[in-house]
Amino acid sequence: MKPTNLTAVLAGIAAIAAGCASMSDQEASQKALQLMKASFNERGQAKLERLDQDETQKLCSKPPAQELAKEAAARIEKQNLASIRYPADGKLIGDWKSGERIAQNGQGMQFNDDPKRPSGANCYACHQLSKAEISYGTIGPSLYNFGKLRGTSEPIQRYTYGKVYNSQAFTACSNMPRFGHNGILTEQQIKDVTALLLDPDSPVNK
Amino acid sequence: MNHSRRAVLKTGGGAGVLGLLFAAGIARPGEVFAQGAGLNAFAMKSVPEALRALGAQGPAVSAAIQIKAPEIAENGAVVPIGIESNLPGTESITLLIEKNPQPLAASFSIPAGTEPSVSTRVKIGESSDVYALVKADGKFYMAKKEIKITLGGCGG
Amino acid sequence: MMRRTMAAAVLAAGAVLGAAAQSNPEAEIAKYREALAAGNPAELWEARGEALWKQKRGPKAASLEACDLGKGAGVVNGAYAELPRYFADADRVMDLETRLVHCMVALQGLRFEDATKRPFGAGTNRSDFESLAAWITAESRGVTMNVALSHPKEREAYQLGEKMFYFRGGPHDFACATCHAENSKRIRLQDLPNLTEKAGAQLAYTTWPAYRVSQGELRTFQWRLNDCYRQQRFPDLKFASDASIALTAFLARNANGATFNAPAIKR
Amino acid sequence: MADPMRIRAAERDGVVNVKILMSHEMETGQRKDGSGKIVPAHFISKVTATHQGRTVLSAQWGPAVAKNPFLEFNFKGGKKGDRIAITWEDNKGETRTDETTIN
Repeated sequence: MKPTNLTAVLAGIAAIAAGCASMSDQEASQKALQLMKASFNERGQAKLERLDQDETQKLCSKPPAQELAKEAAARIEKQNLASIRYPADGKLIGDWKSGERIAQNGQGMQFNDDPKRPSGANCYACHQLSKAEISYGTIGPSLYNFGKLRGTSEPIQRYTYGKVYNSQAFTACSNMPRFGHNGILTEQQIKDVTALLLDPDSPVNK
Repeated sequence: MNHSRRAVLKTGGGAGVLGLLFAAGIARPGEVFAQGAGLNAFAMKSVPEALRALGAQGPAVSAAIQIKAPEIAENGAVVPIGIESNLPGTESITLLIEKNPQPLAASFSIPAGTEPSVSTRVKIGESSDVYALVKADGKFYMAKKEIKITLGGCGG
Repeated sequence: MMRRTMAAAVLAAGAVLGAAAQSNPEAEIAKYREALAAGNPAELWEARGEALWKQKRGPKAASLEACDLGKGAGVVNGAYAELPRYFADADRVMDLETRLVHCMVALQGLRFEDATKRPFGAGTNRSDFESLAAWITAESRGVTMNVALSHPKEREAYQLGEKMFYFRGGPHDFACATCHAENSKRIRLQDLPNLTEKAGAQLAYTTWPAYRVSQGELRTFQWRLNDCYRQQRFPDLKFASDASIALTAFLARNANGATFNAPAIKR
Repeated sequence: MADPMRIRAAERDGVVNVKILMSHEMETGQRKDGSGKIVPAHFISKVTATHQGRTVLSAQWGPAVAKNPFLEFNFKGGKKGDRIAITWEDNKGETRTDETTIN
């Protein structure tokens, strides 16, 4: 069965289920949020505020089969594009070796993580990058040869930096975290990840 | 179970115990070898040192020893490894993991009537060669296999 | 029988070795998992759980043998395959852990805070819930998943659980759906079940609890949810909370029709 | 006190297959706890398997053997109904023996 079919079936079940409880979709969303607020404990750096969604998160909290309205998608991308802060020094390419370490590191921002230590980007969890690392995920596309295929022109550099900074600026409801926008990575770290993707010496482009 | 012997083991706690046991006349060299590895071999920090402590320098590489293990382990905390010897007169089977801080992991003595094949699970800190050392008819033989340890999950 | 299976597994392993290995990490990982399945330390937890169930404990010095897991007092066989469910005596939908807490309080006279002190174990500090869940779920092995949506509160729990599944939040914008709403995806080398589809939902739900070799611990489905939320960068999901029950209800119900097959063994 | 082992012993064509699961932390002595202190080494250092009183396998282990150890081996000469006993002893001198019947 295709996912879309099943989601439709599930939605059907939910609709029937809702029949006598008669909870509208919006009511259910509100009730779920209340339920969550009562069911999570603040722990370490993870405060309950993390359950407060911004508009992007709210609009993107839907089954994949439920299509996002064109106008909503455009609004998400516009808002997020406006959030991108490019480095004041104009340099977008850092150190790919540091970028590789950031790409391998999955720590940061969990309730058990030390907030004083820099976060990783955990790129390999979802993307293929270098050929040497066989333990990579497939939630995102392969980025092997990312720079080799695209070159390192100014617009490519700006796109790459911007995509890491705020993925939703280019694809509404992308699964990828907004590393700069949400303060997961520092400016220097984003430069280093950009270098990992674009530097001709990086294993990504070998 | 020999109680006086256990008391010595308790106070000794690892390296150097073997000499103590010999001195006390509790363990005979033959007995220790019959049980597989000398205790101090477990404390050694490299494969050559461990082999020396086992009295097994320069073992011959043998195709009659098979290491049954996945080439990639999802997690180094538990890596299943089986060792099978087809050498006649196999007396002991010993497992060493090159990159572990203390390479000697386990040693099994195989009495007559027991098949020269054991399986267990070990911790491997990073991708490493593992060695199976077999003593058969008084001589030492060895086989090698590389095991890759991958990073898993969300990394947290 | 067991020996033959093991021998076959080893033979199969031997045959592939060297040949396709380097080019096929998936096949090697499959072999790794197969070798682990030959002996599942979850059995150690099952044995402890059965003893705990029958042991007289608490201020009332009572065992849990009179606990009603939904199929009548003391009926354990097949009970897990029908949870979460509505319990009239508590006027609430409950999952296994919540129901066990209820019984510890009602039958053994424990205080809620004392009963829920250690939801998850670490090393020799074991969790009674993990041991009890190991044994109770093992008593549903081979049983068909059959979670009902007949009571309005069951339907509400399901609907709210579904909402939670798609809820994006935290600094990483993650929802359950980020990783579990598409087919054939993996994180690092771990396959991710698509929980929005029947097959994926069934495979995932029916293989928890599991002995996690990475931790050397038996982990329950409740732990799975808690730790997913940790990695989603959410706050700490409360043990036996309504949100936890709702999400479990959604995922358990979607597994209906599948044969329950846990405790399993996982990475 | 240590938990019981799970032992399975099955005879087929004169060969007895023995599988053992032991409950033990197998601390390496290199791991740090939450407060940064080294957790002292604590591991099974010796395992002995006997069939009707005769040793059919003995093992010496270091801390690299995985937590909750698994061991499998085969020996000849056992019959259904015979007793198998497994004893482990750890580096702190704790010991445990469990028995099962071959089936």
